[in-house]
Amino acid sequence: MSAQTNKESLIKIENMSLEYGESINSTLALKNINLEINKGEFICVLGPSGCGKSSLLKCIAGYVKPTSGRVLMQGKEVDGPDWHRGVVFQSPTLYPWMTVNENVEFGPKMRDLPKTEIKEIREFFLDEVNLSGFGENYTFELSGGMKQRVAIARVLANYPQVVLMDEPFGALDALTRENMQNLIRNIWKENNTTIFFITHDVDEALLLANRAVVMSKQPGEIIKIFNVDFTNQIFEKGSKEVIYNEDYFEVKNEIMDIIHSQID
Amino acid sequence: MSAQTNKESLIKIENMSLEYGESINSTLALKNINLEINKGEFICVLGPSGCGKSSLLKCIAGYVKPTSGRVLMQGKEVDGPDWHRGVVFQSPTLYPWMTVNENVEFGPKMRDLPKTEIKEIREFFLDEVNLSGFGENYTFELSGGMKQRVAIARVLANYPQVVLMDEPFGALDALTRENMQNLIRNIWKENNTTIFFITHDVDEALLLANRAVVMSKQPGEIIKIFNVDFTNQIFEKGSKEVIYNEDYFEVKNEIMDIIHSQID
Amino acid sequence: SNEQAQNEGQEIKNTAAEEELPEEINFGILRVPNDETIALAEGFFDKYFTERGIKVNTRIFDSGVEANQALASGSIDFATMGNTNAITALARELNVELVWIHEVLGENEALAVKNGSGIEKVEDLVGKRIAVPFASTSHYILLNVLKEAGIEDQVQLLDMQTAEIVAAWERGDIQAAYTWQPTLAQLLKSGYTLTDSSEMAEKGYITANVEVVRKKFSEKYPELVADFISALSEAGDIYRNNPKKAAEIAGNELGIETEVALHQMRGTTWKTREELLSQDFFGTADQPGSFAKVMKDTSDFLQRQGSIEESPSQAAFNKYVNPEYIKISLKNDQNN
Amino acid sequence: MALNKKKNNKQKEKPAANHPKVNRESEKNKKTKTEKALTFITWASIFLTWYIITKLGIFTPTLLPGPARVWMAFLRILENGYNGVPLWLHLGASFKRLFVALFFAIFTAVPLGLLSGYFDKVEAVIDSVVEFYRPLPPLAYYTLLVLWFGIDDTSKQILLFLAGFAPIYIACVSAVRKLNQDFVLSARSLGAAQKDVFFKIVLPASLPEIFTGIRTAFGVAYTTLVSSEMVAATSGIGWMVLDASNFLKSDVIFVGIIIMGITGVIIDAGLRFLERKIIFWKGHV
Amino acid sequence: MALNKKKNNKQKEKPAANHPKVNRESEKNKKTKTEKALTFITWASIFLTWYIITKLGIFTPTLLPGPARVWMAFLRILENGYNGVPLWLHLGASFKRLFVALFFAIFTAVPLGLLSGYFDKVEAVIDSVVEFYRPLPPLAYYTLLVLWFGIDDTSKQILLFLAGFAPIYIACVSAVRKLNQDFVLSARSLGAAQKDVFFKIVLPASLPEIFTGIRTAFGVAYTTLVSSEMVAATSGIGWMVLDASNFLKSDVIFVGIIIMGITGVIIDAGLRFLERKIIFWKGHV
Ligand SMILES: Nc1ncnc2c1ncn2[C@@H]1O[C@H](COP(=O)(O)OP(=O)(O)OP(=O)(O)O)[C@@H](O)[C@H]1O
Ligand SMILES: Nc1ncnc2c1ncn2[C@@H]1O[C@H](COP(=O)(O)OP(=O)(O)OP(=O)(O)O)[C@@H](O)[C@H]1O
Ligand SMILES: [Mg+2]
Ligand SMILES: [Mg+2]
Repeated sequence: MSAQTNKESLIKIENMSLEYGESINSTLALKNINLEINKGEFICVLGPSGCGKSSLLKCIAGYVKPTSGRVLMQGKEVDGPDWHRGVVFQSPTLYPWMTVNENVEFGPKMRDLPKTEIKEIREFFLDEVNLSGFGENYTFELSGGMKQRVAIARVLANYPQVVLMDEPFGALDALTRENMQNLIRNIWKENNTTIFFITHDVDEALLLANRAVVMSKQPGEIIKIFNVDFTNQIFEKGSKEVIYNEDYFEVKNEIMDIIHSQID
Repeated sequence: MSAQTNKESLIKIENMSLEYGESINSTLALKNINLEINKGEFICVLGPSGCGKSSLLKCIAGYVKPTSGRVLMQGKEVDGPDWHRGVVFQSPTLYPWMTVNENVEFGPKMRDLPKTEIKEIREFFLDEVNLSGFGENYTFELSGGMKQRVAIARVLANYPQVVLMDEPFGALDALTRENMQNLIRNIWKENNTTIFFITHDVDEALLLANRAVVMSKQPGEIIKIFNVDFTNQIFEKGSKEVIYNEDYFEVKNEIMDIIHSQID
Repeated sequence: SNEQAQNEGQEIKNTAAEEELPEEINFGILRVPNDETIALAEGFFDKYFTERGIKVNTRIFDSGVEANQALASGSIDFATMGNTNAITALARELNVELVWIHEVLGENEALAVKNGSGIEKVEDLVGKRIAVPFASTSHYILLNVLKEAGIEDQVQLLDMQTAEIVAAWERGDIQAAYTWQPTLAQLLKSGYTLTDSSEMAEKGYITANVEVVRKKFSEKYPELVADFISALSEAGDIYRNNPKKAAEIAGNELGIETEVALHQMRGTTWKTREELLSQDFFGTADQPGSFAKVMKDTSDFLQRQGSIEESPSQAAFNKYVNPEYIKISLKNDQNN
Repeated sequence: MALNKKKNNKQKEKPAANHPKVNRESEKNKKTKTEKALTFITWASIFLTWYIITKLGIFTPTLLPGPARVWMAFLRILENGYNGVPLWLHLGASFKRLFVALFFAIFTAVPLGLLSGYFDKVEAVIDSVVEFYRPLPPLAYYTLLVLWFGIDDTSKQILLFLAGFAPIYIACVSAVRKLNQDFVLSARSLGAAQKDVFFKIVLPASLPEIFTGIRTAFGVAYTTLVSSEMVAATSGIGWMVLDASNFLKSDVIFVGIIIMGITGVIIDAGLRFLERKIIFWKGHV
Repeated sequence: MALNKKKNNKQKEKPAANHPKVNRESEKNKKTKTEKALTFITWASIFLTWYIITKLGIFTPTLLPGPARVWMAFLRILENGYNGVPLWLHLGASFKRLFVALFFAIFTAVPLGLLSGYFDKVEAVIDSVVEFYRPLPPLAYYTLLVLWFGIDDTSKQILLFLAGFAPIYIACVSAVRKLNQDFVLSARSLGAAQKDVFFKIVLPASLPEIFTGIRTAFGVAYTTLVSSEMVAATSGIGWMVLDASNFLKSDVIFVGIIIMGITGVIIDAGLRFLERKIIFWKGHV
């Protein structure tokens, strides 16, 4: 496992708690979360269903304001959504009344970039997700995996400081999912993106993350953070099988045990 | 891999093809399928998305009539749905206007069994899927995994000759899915049920099946059938890790290669 | 002196009116063979209005009910209606006045009963259903017929329009109805009359079709109101001199046979300007004629029925039934 | 829900992607105090404007009767009835017509609609007829109904029946079409015969849409009520308004409209209540 | 789709669990020959029964005019018009009223509805007012409209406007409520300002429901057309029927009803066509 030291801090979550609803019907979703996300990291979050993973992401994205504590981005408190923090949802929220091109151009257009630049960005990222030929298609003409690739390209086109992903491959079948994992790993490496990635699949987390955060059941707390390196190994060696070694199963079993003990 | 010889044949599919639609817009979904399902087998079907797995199941269930060829059950041609062939769908089709009890009792009631017997059967199978206390609940009060367990109990309550399952755990999260796999394996073993099980997850197939059928992309043909034994090993040794051995990865990689070559 | 002052005032108004004539006049009319229909058909209004650059618009109404709504909303200036509706107009403070009586209703409104119904006299109607268009003159007369017979609480009245009365009659749903021509004629093909409005008029229950004008209009353009009356009077003269010709004109205008039109016209009484100025009708401003009394009686009756909440005073009716315009019209004709 | 809420209570309004339905419903029931106040203020200012305008005497009472006048008219009608008939008898006459019509509409449209959805051949026979008459204005054919069925309640009820039939029929057809086919297939694989499938699966699964259809039907029939009381009625809340129109009794028209508005809202609330009780599983199919 | 089809062509009707939407639509468009024949037979027998009944002379032509008589009346009206006004002018007068009213209804109800869905406070102000007047029978308040706005086209158009406003408004509110919140959130995370979210996301995402609302509004306004032409009209297809009713010209009533039925169906088809063209992505949200 590689040491991650002296990285530049991007996002800092301090003593954050989140409660839904009022007094009687309230749910404590998150309790006392402390987490730092550094530039260039690939963080995966694991935890039993309903533990508050999505809630955590929403706090970072600025969709929900924490009940106590705070989320800082480069020292400034997060206050509502912002194009510096791109979000990829579980089911892609592509706009069906726009073509693939228009979807990808949406962010840059909103920021009033010059036309030529918008076109360049769009072409670059459509190429990045291997969809160059599909610009004029409408999104409903694409398969699930292609849709999720457009959603990723759309977020990347804004050059966000961090990409937040909430189980982005959860709805894809096993084979498409594997392709997408390779794609996102490559994009992460090549563009030196910072990624915060939620999954309920331990394998997926281990194959992608360089830090894996495991959360407790509701109210969600961070139980343990694993620094792992399998993703770099895969990237270097170009194949997945190599990493199915003892190290891998050791970490995996530990995570599984933690989660199982949570479900009981 | 265990030898499977001289088993009693239950279902026989002979030269079956299936075409959807008419002339111009027709899709050849299945081509020249030949398959025999024996009593007590756990058959898993794997294949790329859209290859015709569900279509095959529908032919066996009697929901769709093959365009050519035929499906025989104990020598008699299948002609419409029948309680001897129970079906579990991907998303559980529990009737929300009925309680869990009423859902499970539905099959026996339709067959006009005496009341006391219906009650016994219902109690037995609710116990089998660990839901004894939930009989009076409505199905929308249950979690996804619990729903799927009720659906399984409901099908088993009819004592069908074969249970057909179409990606029954596809919509569940990874952890619940594992529990359900263990449950269905136990039920299969204990009741000596015959199960025909569709999945797109190679691991799931290998962890459950004693025969794994791999299909080609559309039009779906059977490419190869693997006789495997991991499920019995897990059952005997009571743990899953033991089977992650070379044998396992060899079969898994072969299957993966076949499927990947199909997707290209 | 009083009269003189009024005349002077009239002249001042006159010149003012000459200067600024209205762009258009809106008439609400009924499709019945009366003086207004003849005047329209013969173009009698042309010389008074059209040739002076005033556009004449006519709106056809099925009943005085609609005409009242149109008056209230300011959509029309003149309206023809039954005197019961004219009472509603006053009671509802529509700010109009009654300037003309087109015809006094007589045999053209009657209580018809079906052949074979076994009804011989009004008293036999006990327990029966009688159809009548509510709020109409027929409604008023029918109520009085029943009252005179002392059976007003022992019959069931049905609120129906004329077409529906015919349909219900033919189907046998009803055996008695109080209605007017031409519907009445259709009923009488298989029925006979028990009593009619002329019989009731003899007993003092007078009904008539009248003309009301918005006061905003009549006060500003009294000459135009008088001109309107002159045109009607001219049309009435045709009927009085040659009923056949009048019926032919009205029949053509309404698309009905001359015979039918004549029959309908004969069921009513048309009065000349002079007759209308007599004590029997308008009277004078100082000595109101008996029509104001009839209106008051009718109004009181309608109030007792609950159709209107308050019956205007006799003084209000005296003012409402205004003879001035007929007078001006007569004077204008004498001057010419 | 509003998207412009102040930042500091955002979590209450933003639905989790996973639980949108539940959230929205619970939020919907929980109108904030501000919103209740706003609704109150709206109606209060409507009444105030009304009061002031009439007080200023810009319009005659015939054009616009003041609140006091309308209230007096209401009390008068409550006490003496209208046209000698007590108010509750007027309401009773109207609702009898309405409910008889809807009763027959439900008991013909539900089976026909479900059968039409179930069997294409039944649909081929019925559907185009319904589609043809449905958009027709009731007043256009009311005269024919009067000619054929007389002036009594029959023709009125048939008019209301026709108004109510189409929405229920259409809702039933669409319910069966939208039916999750797996419900039917699973039932048959559990040994259910055609009859059982129809009564135990298709019918209950269609109930939510049937109920929506009934609510729409009630609304449409209610809207047709006044038309139906145009001919040969001497009772009924619709006739009362029409008769008041004859004599330009604007205050009575207002009373009638307010009574109809309130009873309409009450009946719809009643139907919603019934729906929640009977179709407790709604939203879980 | 039918569940009782013969076994040997089952695969055509049984939708795959995975593709129910696609299947059903394509099936719906492809009516089988039998079904078309059945629809034809239905109408043919309606006409035949009509013909035979009138031929037998059981009813007077006033009660039930024969097909020939109705056809003659149609030709007469086509040639000479009705009441001296050509048929196309009657239709034109009615449709002018209808379209002016719907135009204003769309351009007020859509913004108000979307805003109501978007901002709870706007809804608190408007919603209860709409909910109150919506179930009211138009004839109940038509007299007031005539008193206030006169007997000309204004009051007719306002009546039709009110009829059309509510369905569009309600559809818009519900569209925004049903809106996938992730659309809004993702847009904001892509840098869209409130205004952009409203115009680029909320509005287009609501279009399918808005269109359904417009179709409903058209239907409701069409149903109200005859009522609106009750007062002081001398043209319009609705007035034609009412006038024919006054003189019990049953043949003209039939002509009017058939014309209204057919134009109603045609306009709805036109709206559906527009919908398919404009909202090509419908069903993919
Ligand atoms: N808008 C909301 N209002 C009230 N409670 C909520 C809301 N959103 C989430 N919750 C509750 O907060 C807890 C955490 O939910 P969250 O969606 O963050 O979990 P999760 O880890 O993402 O679950 P999953 O794995 O199922 O996606 C759950 O108990 C959930 O019911
Ligand atoms: N009712 C139908 N009508 C027409 N084509 C159909 C129908 N059902 C399935 N198909 C087509 O038949 C082929 C096989 O579909 P099927 O659903 O059997 O595949 P599958 O292997 O189950 O796919 P998945 O893994 O996505 O569930 C696909 O091309 C599909 O589009
Ligand atoms: Mg989540
Ligand atoms: Mg499938």
